[in-house]
Amino acid sequence: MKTVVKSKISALLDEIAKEFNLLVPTAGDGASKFAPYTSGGQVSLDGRTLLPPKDVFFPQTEKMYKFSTDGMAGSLETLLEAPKHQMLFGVRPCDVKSIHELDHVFLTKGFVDEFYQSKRDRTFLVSIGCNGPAEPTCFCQSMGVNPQESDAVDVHLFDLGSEYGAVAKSENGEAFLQKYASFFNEAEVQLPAISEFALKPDVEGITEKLQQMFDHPLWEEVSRKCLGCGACTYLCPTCHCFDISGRVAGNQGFKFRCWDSCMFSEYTRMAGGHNPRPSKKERVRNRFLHKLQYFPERYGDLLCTGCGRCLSKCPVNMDITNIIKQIREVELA
Amino acid sequence: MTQVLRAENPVSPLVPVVGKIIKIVAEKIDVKTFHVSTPEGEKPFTPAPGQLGMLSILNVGEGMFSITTQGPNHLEFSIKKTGVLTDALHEAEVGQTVAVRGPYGNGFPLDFCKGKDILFIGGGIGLAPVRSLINYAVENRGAFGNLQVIYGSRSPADLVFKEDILENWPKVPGMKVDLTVDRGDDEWKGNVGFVPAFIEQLAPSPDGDKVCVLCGPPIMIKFCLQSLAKLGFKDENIITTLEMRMKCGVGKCGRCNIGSCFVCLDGPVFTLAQLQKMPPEY
Amino acid sequence: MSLNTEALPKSQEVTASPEAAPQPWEPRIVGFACNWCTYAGADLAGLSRLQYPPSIRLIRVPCSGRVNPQFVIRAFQRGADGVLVAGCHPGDCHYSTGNYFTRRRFLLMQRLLEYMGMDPRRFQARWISGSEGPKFQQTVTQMTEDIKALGPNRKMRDVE
Amino acid sequence: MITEKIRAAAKELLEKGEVETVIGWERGTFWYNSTPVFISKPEQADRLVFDDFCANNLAKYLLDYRNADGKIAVFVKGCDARAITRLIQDNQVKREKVYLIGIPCTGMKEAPKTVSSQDVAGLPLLAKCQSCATPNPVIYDILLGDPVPQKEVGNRFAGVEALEAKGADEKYEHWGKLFSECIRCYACRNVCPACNCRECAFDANGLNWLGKQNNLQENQMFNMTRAMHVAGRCIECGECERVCPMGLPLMDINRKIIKDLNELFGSYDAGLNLEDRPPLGQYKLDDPEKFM
Repeated sequence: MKTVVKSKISALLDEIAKEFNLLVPTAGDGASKFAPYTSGGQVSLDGRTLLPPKDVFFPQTEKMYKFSTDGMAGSLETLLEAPKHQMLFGVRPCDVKSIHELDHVFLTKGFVDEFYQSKRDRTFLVSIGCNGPAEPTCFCQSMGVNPQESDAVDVHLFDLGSEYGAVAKSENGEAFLQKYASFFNEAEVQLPAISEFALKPDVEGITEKLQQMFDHPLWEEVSRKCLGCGACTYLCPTCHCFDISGRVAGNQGFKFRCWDSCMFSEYTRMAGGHNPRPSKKERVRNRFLHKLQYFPERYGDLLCTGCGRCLSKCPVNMDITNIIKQIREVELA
Repeated sequence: MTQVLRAENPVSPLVPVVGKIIKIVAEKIDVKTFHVSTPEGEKPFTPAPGQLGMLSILNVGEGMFSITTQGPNHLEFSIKKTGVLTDALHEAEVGQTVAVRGPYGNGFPLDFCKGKDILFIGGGIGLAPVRSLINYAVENRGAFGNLQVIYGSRSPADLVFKEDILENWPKVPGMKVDLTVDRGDDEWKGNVGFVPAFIEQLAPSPDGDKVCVLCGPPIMIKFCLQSLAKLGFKDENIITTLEMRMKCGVGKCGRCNIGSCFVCLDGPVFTLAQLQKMPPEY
Repeated sequence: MSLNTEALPKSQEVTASPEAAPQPWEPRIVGFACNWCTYAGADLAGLSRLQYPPSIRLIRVPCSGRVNPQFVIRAFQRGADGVLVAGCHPGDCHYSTGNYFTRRRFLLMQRLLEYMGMDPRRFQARWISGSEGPKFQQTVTQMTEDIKALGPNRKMRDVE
Repeated sequence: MITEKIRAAAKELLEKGEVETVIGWERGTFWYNSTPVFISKPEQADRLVFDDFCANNLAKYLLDYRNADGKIAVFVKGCDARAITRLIQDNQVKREKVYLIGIPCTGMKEAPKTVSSQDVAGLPLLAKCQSCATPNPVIYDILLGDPVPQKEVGNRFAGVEALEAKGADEKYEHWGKLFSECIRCYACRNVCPACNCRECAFDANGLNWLGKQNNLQENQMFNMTRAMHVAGRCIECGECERVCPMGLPLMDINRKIIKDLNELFGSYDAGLNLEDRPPLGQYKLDDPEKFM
């Protein structure tokens, strides 16, 4: 396997940054997130970022088209720019999985979302494996993610302690390793053992079980402590619901889409005032059923990658692993 | 019966094309029908009956509406005044620039309906989505059996599409239109009473695999379903359309889901048999 | 999201139409005027042919107490260089006590704006009665002078 | 042990049928997560705990029980009790519909870095608890345990004063940087016991009080308006700051407002006394008029 010592990574990133718009996990003053690489900046390749990388493809606010009006007349123009080729470096396997789920949503079922696709197609993915839970709240292994290795990327880096072992996962990845061959050595490597995860929710058969639990009192029970904020959905790497709204200034304006949260009361409220999900019971139920039943029914995958961000930042410790446990404990008549 | 049609848009299914209001018909005090075509006078896109269109006034907002019918060069939206966008639409005049995108949703199951007798039931503005199929059946008269429309509104003044229900449709061979109002007035000679009771009174027969297409306020639907069950209509043959808040129209933005179905993509047309398998969250 | 206040368009560019010759920058002040006193005072200033700078855009409100702190922030966002809230003198409120609440609320608001990095001179409140046309004239003139000295407001401005 | 006492108290109230629900805390995901729990059967009372991690202010949940038939029992620390006093003052909660079980509180602890070390004593107090001025509940029906002595908290406005001393541009940059981080998840609003509007202005569809774009301007609008809306009603429980996923120092804004209210209209601490009226809900004829 090709290996690169960790101390050489910043030199490698400097080189890459000459070619690509390079995004790396950054821990600055604020929350850790993927941000443009600056030489000597605060790159943080340990653990996962607080903010998931979804905004690289699906920004929190994204302009779609602009318009101008003149009395009754008007015109519009699409604002879809092809971004520069970019590299997302240091994505953890849980987040790689989440990008795969976002691909399902934005690129399949009859409609392709060009705003997402234009960025997705131009992004080179480099993942870094974990040899165990990066945070106590991690549970990716239980959600079918191999914490050590990702396949749906261009290049994967194994964490071998003092160095990374690099494997190309695509043709572009091969070319990349060729191009930067001077940074790598060839070595026999032994992958470290994966350490024990504290949280191990069992999702075997959960979709089928939930199909019979829509009216179960469990939802009333678990939703009581929810505050109805959007912290879980905004930090979730897979949550992808959005709103389309506009901004008008005089006779000019633009329409944009922005993240929205199914936990907000106005999310499903219609113009006449009717709301199909009027209280937090329905909203919490929809969130968890979407993750564990509806999405698997529609796309064949759970909409949770076990990154643990929601349960680490939820103001009231709403814990999806615990809810999964409670679902399992329910005895259906 | 899921038929997903690709939106005809140049760049993205989320970006509309510019259109123009070419005619406005005041149906009743708070309902107007807007005829929309492109600035060149063409039809923005060709929807199947029952499909939806996203209509916007650029500097106000966007909303999903059923396309109540179409002509060779235009689409028609019948819109009740309920919020910010619909208020602005009601203020608009002929010539107003709008933006449209679509068509979205599955539409009515035409192949399933063809060759069968059809009973259309509408309440209030609920006739709007049904009208797209009625007009399709009228235009393709030979492809359908007998047609019957049962339509009710609160008062004679609240009846919409008066030209169709009073003039056009009753003249179509093999087509019958029965009207009822909750409260009559001095000039009203027709039936007075709620739609469900009127259905039972008319007692249309479900024989010959008759299909019933139903749309109206939720409370009316609830009681109509009971009446239809009494008359012996099968759940598979009762078809209705649903309404949910929508933003993208292409099954991505998330909010219009009922279970794992998206109303904007897999709906808005569902049979009662399908609805019974879905969570009652609409 | 960026904090680059330098990236903001120069106010001249915003106000001037492309054909016209560049005009000297004039402040834009949004004034919330109570219907019963200040609006009448402004009316009197007009009737009396009192000259004051055309920098003020008056918005009539039923009472100075109607003015929500959000109005003030929104005005700055949308391009105001200064905001004035004006109403009846204490004791004269058409609704008896509205302006007493205004007084507390906007004393606090002004300090919060200052804490957020705004120059407090950009946000003013005044008591102007229906008979005080000259006071309205003076207030607008003075505030325009002050803001001219401060220059265009770039803070909290909506850059999009 | 306090946990035994609270279990016994809850059990007794439920067994006697005095209350329909007890709101307390239970063990969450890990030993350092204690989370709100709602107990309505006596046999569930053993789920209740009171430890060093019961940071959640439970007062907020009373808004969910505005229309409850029976009484609701709530465990209250000093800050929770102040929040409930405020809610009673705002007519959001009726005093006779709540049963308050007071618990003197020495402060809650930060979560440790790892799950394994169970050294509770070595953990620092939460920021919000370090400057707590009311460790003992100010309103209760019964008090479990003995009142704890008030700590020396020093000048709680020191941080505000340091910021005030900065130049205007420096301040603007400071806040701009922070507000740019805000993801507008509204956790601060939703956790806040002073945010008790039935419909928040920011949720009102169509009125467009706040654009949905996430940008500095709209984030400034949100954060400043939120602070103004809780002015005079903030009880300094610090929950907004604790729950902010981005770690924004929101109490620096709330405390600034409290400091100004004290300076302008006389000393006032929200939620200490049922009879007090909030400073922005009243006026004096001789209020300062400096810039009017």
